[in-house]
Amino acid sequence: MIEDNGIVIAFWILSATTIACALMTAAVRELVQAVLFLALTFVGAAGIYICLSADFVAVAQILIYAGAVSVLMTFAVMLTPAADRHNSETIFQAPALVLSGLLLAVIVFVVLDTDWAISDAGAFQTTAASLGEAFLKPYVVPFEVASVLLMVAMIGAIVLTRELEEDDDA
Amino acid sequence: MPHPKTVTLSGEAVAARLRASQPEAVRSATEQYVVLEPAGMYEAMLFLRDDAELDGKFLIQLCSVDLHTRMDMVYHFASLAQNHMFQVKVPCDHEKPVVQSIAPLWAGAWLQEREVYDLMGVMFEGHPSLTRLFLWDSFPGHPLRKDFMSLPGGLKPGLSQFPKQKEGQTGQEFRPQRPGTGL
Amino acid sequence: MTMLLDLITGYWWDARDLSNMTRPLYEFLRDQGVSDAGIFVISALLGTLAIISFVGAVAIINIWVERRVVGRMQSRLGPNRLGPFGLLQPIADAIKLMQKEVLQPASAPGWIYTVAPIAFTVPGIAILAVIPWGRNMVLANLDVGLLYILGLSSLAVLSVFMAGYSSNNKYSLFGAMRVIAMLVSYEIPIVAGLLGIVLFAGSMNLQEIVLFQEEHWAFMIMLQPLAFLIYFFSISAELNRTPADIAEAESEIVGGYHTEYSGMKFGLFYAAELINAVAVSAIIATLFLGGWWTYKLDEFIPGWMLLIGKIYGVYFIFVWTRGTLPRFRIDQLLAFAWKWLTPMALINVIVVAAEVLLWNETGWSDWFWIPAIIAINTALCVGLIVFFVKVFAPKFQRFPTRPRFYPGIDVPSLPAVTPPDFARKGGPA
Amino acid sequence: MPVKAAPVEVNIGPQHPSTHGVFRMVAKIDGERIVDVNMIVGYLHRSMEKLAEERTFTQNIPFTDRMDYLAAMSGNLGYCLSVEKLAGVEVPERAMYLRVIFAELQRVASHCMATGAFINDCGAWQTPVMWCFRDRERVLDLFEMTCGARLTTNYMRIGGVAFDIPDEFLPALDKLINDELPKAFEEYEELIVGNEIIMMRARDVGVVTPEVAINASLSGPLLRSAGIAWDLRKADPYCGYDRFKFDIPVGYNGDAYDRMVIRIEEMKQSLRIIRQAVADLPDGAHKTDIPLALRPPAGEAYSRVESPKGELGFYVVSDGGPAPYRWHVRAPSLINLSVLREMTIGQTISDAIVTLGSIDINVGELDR
Repeated sequence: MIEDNGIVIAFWILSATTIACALMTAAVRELVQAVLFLALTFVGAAGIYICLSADFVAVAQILIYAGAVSVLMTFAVMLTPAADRHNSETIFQAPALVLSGLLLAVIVFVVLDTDWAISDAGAFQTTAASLGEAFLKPYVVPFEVASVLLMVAMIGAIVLTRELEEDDDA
Repeated sequence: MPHPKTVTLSGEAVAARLRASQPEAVRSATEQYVVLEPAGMYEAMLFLRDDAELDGKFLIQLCSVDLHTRMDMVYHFASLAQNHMFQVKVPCDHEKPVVQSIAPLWAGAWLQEREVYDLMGVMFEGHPSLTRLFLWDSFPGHPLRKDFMSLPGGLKPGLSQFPKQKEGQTGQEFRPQRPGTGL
Repeated sequence: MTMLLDLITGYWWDARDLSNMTRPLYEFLRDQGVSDAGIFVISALLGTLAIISFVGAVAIINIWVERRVVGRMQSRLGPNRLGPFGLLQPIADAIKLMQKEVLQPASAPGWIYTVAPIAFTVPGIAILAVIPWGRNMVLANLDVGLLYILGLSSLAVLSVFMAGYSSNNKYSLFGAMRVIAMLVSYEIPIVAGLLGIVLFAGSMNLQEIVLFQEEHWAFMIMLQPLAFLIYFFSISAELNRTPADIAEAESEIVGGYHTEYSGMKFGLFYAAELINAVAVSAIIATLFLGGWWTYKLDEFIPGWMLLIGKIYGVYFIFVWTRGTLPRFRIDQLLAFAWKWLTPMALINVIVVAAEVLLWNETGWSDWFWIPAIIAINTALCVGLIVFFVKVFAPKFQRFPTRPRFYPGIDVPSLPAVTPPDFARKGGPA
Repeated sequence: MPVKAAPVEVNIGPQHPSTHGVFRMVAKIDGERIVDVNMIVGYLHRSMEKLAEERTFTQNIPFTDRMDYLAAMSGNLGYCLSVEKLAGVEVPERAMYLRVIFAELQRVASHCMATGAFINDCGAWQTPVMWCFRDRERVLDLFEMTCGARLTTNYMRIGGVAFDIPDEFLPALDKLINDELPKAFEEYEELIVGNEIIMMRARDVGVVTPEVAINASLSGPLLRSAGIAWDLRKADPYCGYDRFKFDIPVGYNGDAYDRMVIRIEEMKQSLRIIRQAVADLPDGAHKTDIPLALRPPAGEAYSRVESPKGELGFYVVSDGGPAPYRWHVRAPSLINLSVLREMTIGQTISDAIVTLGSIDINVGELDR
């Protein structure tokens, strides 16, 4: 009774927060504020994961997205040389609008089209262990491919940002 | 071999050495100091710095003295390797004092010339950034000059008599006080 | 002795485990007809209240502890006027801070500026929720407790960035940038260092980690000395404590991110710093020093008291380093994270993985493996540190720490130099 | 694609924890690197050189306290020496020894302060400063015992010193220089000299080469750190410094670390000098009687002493009147800053603070 109601209330609060923050991310003119709203969005999504008793995913969401990714984004924004730190009017507004409208349509279509069946498998006891097993047993190849991809991306970033002349600070 | 104690070179000796290479540079010389011609002072200073015997590589200090009728720039040089020092003066006009800057020769002169410009109003030709050092840019006048804020009633700057000295006293009546004795 | 133990065991007055108190509460509420869910909500609220009051008390006490201990180290007295031994000084400080006017930079984004100190305080409190205080005495027994801690501690850094960015002050922005750079670097050694513990305990649940230490009769610091050192240094960097307090570096960037804060907003930063230090001390005490378990001692002394004792032991080390060490430069600090701590932590993880694998596969008893692992890992710790110091320690041009002595003057006749170029273009722009 | 940002101007000072007074550096910073430094001084300018022209020679002594207020005795001594040179006043033996004792005590006090503040600039959280204050206070206690003042002592007089030492001074001095201070210096050495963090922070930071040091008229520990054994107490002995045995500590690299080590060694050498001076302290008058209405003959004199900051010189011109016609101070704090720009450009902002701390400026003397 109260369990169900509690979950429902929590879901609505979290959804409202997440969506509001997501909207603010797009609406706020200042990039750093947008990143901060984005971090809040991530936290809201993590809350929704907790409602789904996926505690590992929720905490990983906070650790990686809210903690690391948004920090990296702020870092990137702060390092942008001589860039206007405010969202200004650009010619890409119309295509962006069209694109996001299409995306919304696709998502709505998928949501309406899906047959939302409730699984009877029951919750995991420890999600972390199950996830680990899944990564290292059935999905080991995609997992490794993803790590190789990240490695390549990292090396590429280093090569791109490396100064050609010898830098004086070691 | 450096002297065990700093030797003050006489002005005549420095003048003689300087005249040997630049006869026009020296205006006069006394026991204490050499007076240089303002026109050729930069080359003379360069000689003072780079000469092996005079070796004035170390600029001890520079300052200026307002003598009411003219300004004197006073430079003290030393050779650390030979441990001697000597004094050089460069006179300049009182109303529009301009001398050549030695900041391109000594890095230590950079700030001191700014100080002299700030407080005495001496302009330095060739100084990289001749701006006021201590006072703000809009400060009126140069305070160390004797004619800064001319005093009313014929009073002169400086102390003409001792404090508490009355008419007819020479000032010698005042004795040193001895603490605790009431004397 | 045993009779006395039997007499108190399990009853609500058995203070060794405060969770015993919840049983009469549970029975009372059930008799009143409250449903199980209601009881859950009420007990959760009570537990949260306990944690928050602990945090409040800690913030008040630690101001006194820190000032007093540092005062002793600096050969002065510290606060000693208000109340016995100056104990009331923090309260007077708090009253003063509340009365002060809160100034806010006019052009700062207001909501970030206001939210930052609050957001900075929350993680420290929230971390304490998963700390096990006794065998049954844990507010939120999360299976991913360790990850939860890591995630929250990185959120605290984000709020520091918010404070620095919104202050609209160059010094604050410097502090914010330094914090971000430091977080990006130090998150890796922290996570990699703690991986070894997870591998040993086979769980990220903090209670499980404590139980692992109890089962194998060894503190984790013995099994993982290197991880302890890595974690201690990295977390002191994240906490902004010397030798890594570059984010607020008083002598360089005045106060860093909290330069523009005043009144109780600054007070929140000040208190949250102490709360975070205590939260981190609690993590270290739980992960490395056995938590509430201490070699049978926890049967006589309540485990939570032991834990508090350990927390303050670790906290004292934090205060000690703060009172003693100078600060690194930021590039040195980042280089230390990337070139020293990260490789060390990765080597540590590999060695631990091999050990755990062998331990599980051979099936030999703990009496062989625990001393063996302690020996191997201590040797690894010492060996790695010596190796890194020998190979990677900074080389200076020449290294005499003593000056030369001359009985008289000695000046070589140096060539005349023209002054450096700066003098030509110098002066105000 | 190198990351380049527009330089940011940051004001370090005039109100900043590490500028040792109201000194202001305007630094242009690219990231953490300093591109350009401009220094702005004068916040403490009191125009002492002008004020001195309206006061008698004796009345000017207190001004010298307030120039380098951390080394008031050295300022007193330098000024009195210059007026004595101008007026031809002889100083009794006992006064010379007392001057040496107090000048060296003042050097210990000033170097204590400089070392503590320097380590504080390296980021230690107040502890070294407090420890150094503790030892400085012990020295100031002796000043208070002798002349009643701790900071602005006004102790030296033209022709001697103001007061003879009280009876309890020598036992207290003996305890200080033979017991307390050597122990304190050992503590400093253990804590500071071998400290790896301080080495990392201060080694190869703020380097001056010997050529530039001489060209920029640097003096004091700054000059000695560049490897030049130049100390006016040896090179141009005043007050009978040639009677005492002591060594000049000289650095190798000319960096901030060397300056700090040199200061610590100089404090030890100062204790050595004080021990010899106390052992030979002659009896007799502590002061020559000069007329208070001192009218030195017209002329000029330049005399210099080795103050803790460097070469402190006084150039006095007299026109035969009761007040100096012109009085110029060669302030080491100002002249040592001549190459601050060159020393800091290219370093990080943290290093700039360390460099400034190692120069050991005193704004009272800088601005006068």
